[in-house]
Amino acid sequence: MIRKFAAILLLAGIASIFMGLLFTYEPDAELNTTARYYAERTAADIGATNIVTAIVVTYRGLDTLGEVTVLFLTAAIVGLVLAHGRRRTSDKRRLAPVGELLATGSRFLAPLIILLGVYVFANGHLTPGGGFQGGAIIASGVLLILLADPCRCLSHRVIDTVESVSGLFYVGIAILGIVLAGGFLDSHLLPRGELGALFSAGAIPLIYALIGLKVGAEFSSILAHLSETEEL
Amino acid sequence: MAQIAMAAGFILILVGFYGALTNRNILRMIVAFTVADTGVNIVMVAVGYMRGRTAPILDETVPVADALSRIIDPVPQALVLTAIVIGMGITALMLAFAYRFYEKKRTLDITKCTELKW
Amino acid sequence: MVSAIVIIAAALAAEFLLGLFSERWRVAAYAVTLFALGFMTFIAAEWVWAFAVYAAQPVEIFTAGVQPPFAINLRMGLPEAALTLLINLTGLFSALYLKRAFLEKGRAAMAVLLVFVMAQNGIVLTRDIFNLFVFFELSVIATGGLMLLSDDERAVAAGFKYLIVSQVISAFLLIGIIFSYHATGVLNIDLMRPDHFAALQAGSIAFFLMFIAVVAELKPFPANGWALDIYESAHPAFAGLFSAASAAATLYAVAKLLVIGGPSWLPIATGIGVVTFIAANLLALPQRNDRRLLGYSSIAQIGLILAVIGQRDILGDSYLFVAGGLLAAHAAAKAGLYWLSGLIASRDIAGWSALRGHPVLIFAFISFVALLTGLPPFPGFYAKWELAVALAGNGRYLLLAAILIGALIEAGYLFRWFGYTIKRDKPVEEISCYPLAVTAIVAALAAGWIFAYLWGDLSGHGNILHAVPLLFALSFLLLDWLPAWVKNTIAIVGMVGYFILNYADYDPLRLIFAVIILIGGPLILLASYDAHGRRVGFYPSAMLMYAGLTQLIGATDFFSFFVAWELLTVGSYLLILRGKHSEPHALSYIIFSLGGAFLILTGFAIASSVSPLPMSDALKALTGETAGWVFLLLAIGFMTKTAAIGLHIWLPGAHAEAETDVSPMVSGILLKAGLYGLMVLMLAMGKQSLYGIELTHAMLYIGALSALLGNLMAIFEEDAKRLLAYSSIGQMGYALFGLALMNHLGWVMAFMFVINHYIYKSMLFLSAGGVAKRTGTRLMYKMGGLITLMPLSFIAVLIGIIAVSGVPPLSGFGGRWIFYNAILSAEHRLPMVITFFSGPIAFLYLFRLIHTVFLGQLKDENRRIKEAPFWIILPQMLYVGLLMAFAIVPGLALRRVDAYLGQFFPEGGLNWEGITITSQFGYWSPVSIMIIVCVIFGSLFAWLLFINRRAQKVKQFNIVFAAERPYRPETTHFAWNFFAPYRKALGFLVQPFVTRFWDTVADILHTAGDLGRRLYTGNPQTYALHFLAFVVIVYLFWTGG
Amino acid sequence: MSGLVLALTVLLAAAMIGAALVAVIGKSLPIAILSAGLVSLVASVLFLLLASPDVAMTEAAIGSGLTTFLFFFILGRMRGGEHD
Repeated sequence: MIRKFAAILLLAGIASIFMGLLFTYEPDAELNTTARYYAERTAADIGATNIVTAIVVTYRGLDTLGEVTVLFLTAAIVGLVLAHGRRRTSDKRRLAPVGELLATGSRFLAPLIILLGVYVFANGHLTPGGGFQGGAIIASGVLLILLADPCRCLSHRVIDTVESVSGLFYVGIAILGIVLAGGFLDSHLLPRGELGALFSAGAIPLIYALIGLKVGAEFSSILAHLSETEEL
Repeated sequence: MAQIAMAAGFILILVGFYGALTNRNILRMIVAFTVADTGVNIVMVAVGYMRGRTAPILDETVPVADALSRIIDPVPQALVLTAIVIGMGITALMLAFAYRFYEKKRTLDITKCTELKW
Repeated sequence: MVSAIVIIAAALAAEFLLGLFSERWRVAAYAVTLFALGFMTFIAAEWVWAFAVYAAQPVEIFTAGVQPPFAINLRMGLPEAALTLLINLTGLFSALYLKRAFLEKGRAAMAVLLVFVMAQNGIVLTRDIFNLFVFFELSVIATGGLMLLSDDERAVAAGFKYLIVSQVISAFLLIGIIFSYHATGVLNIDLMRPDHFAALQAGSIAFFLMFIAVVAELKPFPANGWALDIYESAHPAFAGLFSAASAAATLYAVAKLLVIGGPSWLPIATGIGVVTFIAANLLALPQRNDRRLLGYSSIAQIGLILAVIGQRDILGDSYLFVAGGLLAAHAAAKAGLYWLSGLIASRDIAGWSALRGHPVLIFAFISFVALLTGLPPFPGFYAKWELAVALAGNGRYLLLAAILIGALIEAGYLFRWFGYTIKRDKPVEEISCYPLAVTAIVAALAAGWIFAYLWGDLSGHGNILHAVPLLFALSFLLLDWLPAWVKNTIAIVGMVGYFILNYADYDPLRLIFAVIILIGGPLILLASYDAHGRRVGFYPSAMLMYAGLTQLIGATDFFSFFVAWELLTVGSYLLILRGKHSEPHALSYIIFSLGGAFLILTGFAIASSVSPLPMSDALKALTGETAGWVFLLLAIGFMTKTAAIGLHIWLPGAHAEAETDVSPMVSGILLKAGLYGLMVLMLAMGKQSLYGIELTHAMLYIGALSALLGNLMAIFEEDAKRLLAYSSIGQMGYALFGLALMNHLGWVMAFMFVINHYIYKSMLFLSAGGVAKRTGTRLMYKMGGLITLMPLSFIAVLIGIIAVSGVPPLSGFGGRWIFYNAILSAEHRLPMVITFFSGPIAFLYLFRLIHTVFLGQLKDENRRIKEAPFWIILPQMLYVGLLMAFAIVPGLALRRVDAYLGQFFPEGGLNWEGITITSQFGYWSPVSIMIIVCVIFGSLFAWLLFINRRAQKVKQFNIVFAAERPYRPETTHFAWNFFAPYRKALGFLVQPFVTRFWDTVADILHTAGDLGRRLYTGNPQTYALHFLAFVVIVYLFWTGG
Repeated sequence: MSGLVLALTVLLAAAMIGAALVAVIGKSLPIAILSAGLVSLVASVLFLLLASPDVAMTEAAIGSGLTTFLFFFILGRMRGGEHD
């Protein structure tokens, strides 16, 4: 009870701070310095039509690299946390196999879902969506496989390899940016291409594809780790 | 409109915090945190919104030349993308910790993890 | 030069590469990890080298080939290079330490460590606030992950708590960032300006949120419960890394933020820092768990550094030197201490006594403690000095006082811990000398000393480590494997040699002290030949004390004086701690000494901020109220060392429990340091008054009361060495009284006491020590009749007490004679009367030394004892000779002093013609007095022998068995409670009021700490609430202020 | 048009807050998890209104999709834990 009271009291204090923000907030009438630069220069400099993608992959690429690392780290730690209590596979209770319909359906659907994911990240520089969304969609494909066939042990080896190789390529491209272009993560490694084309915007599609693969692998890895836990 | 969304975001944050700080069940705490995270994301996007403009994607309706006057600020969106993914990562991690906690104690009561204190 | 971003890229590449390794190739994965960390360290080191040696310009690193603020940029300058080097190096050694855990947990754990280290690098390097957020999140998650490396099952819960609290923190950070972006239009730190935030209220709230969230990562009080749980349960290698590296990175982030916030935020940072510093230290007091204690201390140190960053407005450019010094010291010490804790099985601080028998580790431990408490020659000392001068110079006395009080509490628990380590029973379980762990600890130790050297070179005061006496003392660390007698010879030769080389440079006042220290010291060291074996640790400590004393009398500026003061304090503390039962006494000694030292520091800081002149000139130049305050601070500080009444409670135990040859050093020599300080002070400043009270007048009373009460306490003492110790309080009271008279004769008398006290107190302590060594006890009623068995000791004691009590013909009488002359010319009657009466009281206790110890009935158990060992007797006999010489020709030493004092007190000097000494009231002829006394004594003695020639010797028998055996046998002994009647009359004067007062202070602090730490319930929700409360409180302060 | 969008915004905001309250205060844990997913889902519609399709997609896929799945995954492993 005291805790609830204290929480309410303190949150009231926080609320008053938030109100200070809310009531003095005035939307910008014009784009500010940073946004103006992006609006004016992205198409010409980077060659991506989706400005958010250009920011995420190139201008603020270091954030994204960090973000990918967050997922990588999370997957690794989830593995560590759960590895502790996991028993050997032989002890695993065999679950009743799911219905034929579901198994077949998922076998049919999963590749399509994964394909959709690939589509989303491949077009990230043109349309909404990109590596993260695509990665999440790929992971949901993997999820489907896991749900349809709980006994199937997803190969960690494959997931880890995809994750590591795409990560290494990502870092490699980033460093190539220092050597060949204007700096770390500069997407001008590859030609800018024609605005709006699939193969345009320099290295962005490549990087976003790598991000998509990596994120997909990381989400899948988290899911696979969780799916291998014992029921308590 | 931005203000309404922003107010809703702030309320979600407060509601989420309230839930996270008063529920004793760990899973409920984590659920409450995801609500608060959503609230933060809404506030961030709302800050970048500009009335009467469209998404920062250049296409037939928004030619390059008009971009300056037609699109909204893309930066908050880019930041929110990062924030969402990080939030998801932390949620997954907390869930794994919760599982480990339950495995050891057979309870999800947060008040039972006070061996370390003072 | 490799670009700094490669540090981050290398870590990322390595961790992704680890994913390709099969779980079976753990050793290879470990090698990759080490290689990556080594490479990162190398890059950072290369940059440090470039900035430090070639004075390179800071480099901006653009990502994406675009200028900021449109893309993220990093910066590599000297601070960044130094911090990344610190972080990566700590990371590298932690990884070495963690080898076992890594090989057990696999490559994922190694990847997490790499991410952690990378994130800290990123926090330091980035100039973009959202990027800062990303690295913070990485750091949080990696911390949660690294908690899994611990063997402690509770670690998982601690990591979870951190995740929960950081969820709340990061929500605030994100909102702060987005509104800051809205207010400024950029995310780049360098392009945000304070006026951006000041213009809009929303902007300033946004900054507030950002600031408070980043500060929360510094574990401010009270929002720090989670951090303590992490510190307590983490793997020690990681706890060290967490304490050193993440604190360094986060502090730098706060410093970056404060630049954009503008000066109005600095006081808030200082406030948070100081409150955290004091609170964490207070809560640490009742702590027994070593790692949690270190956690509290970490939090406190970080708070202190935050406070220093908040004082950037007055520190100017030197803030990097001060904050950097504190940070470097903190990092080396905390990493080292946590790594040490990994070797020890017990989690109780007393369990650290397992370290005994490993001199290198003990040396590492005391070095770490010294690093943390800011003792010379470590960087924290320079930082403390600069900070104190800046604070005093700008009138921020309250802040200075708060910081010093916090530092004193911290020193209290750290030295208590060290005392436990040296003195408590060794646990059964040996330490595990895991080679990689020991490597890491030695690296931290080396880093601490390298920092000491670096900061010495960077400071404007000259490097402490260049002082010859200190180097001489430190060289004994390397010689400690030699047998004791070899080291003793080296020590004696060194000290005498130093005196011969330098004696011409001393003025008469200093010469007296130099002789006592550099010739008197070796004389006492003769007794140390009695020790056998290697006597590990004795010589470094003793020489440190002598080095401090030597540097003290050579010091001409405030800084070097204070350095010397601290050195001699530490050295003597270590020396006193060697005694068998001296643990609590050594602790109270070091606490009082450091407290006194802090007062001196404050006084010096005020004085040197007023005038840049050398010490005495600067003191002279002070005027008005400042002068009064400086005088007061310094006088109290020095009187702590002379154990003036009220500040004396450390002395009896410390002097009595010390080893046989240490007691004379700390009593005969060390006490003079306080007198020397007082003399320097009073010669420079003369009479000062504050609020209408003349301070020297107050000192007269203190001196008189010390003389009276010190002597009174001595008469009720059963323990021979404690008796002598109390007597020192009285003797120092006389000297203080003499100085406070502020006339010529008073000062001559004080000098007389300086010399006399050295001689007879050294001699008596040696005799008492020799007797105690033979009889196995220091309680006088257990001795008796030793005159025939220990005749030489008897002679020494006899001569000693004649000298002390001031009866003719020995030099004590000379002292009295000058004293009576001095008070005749002074105007204050009451203190004079008090002092006058304490003379006869001295005789009461001195009499017991002869009567109870050497006369009377010999105890059965003592029948077979022999005279004290040769090496203990030898110096005593030399002292007897000295006393005789000094009694006959006091002018030998005093003449020049007298003449020298004439500069300061032109009137009332003595006339030293021929063999008589003439004052305005009469004359004193030492030689004729000696002859007269000898004739009287000789004839009386001959007559006694004559009438007792037929006296029959009677065997004595034990009366104890005549009736019932008493419950406490000593109560039947005639010498027990010898002065019981006086106790009835005067006992009220010696009630331990002062002891009770200080005990109460300690109790209150302890209780406050014990109650306060209950704030940390262990429940993460409570911790999150603490954070919210912290936010609201700071917000209220900010808006209200 | 603008009025309609405004009304829709208010409606979405109200729905979110309602769902959030259910998620935080409601009795049943599975419903709480679903409500939290619903908050995310409604938020992603709101993001669309706020002209942020990228964020909307991400929130829908990650915030309401994957996260909810994760919760149920874990919840499924801890039968009985929900009642603490």
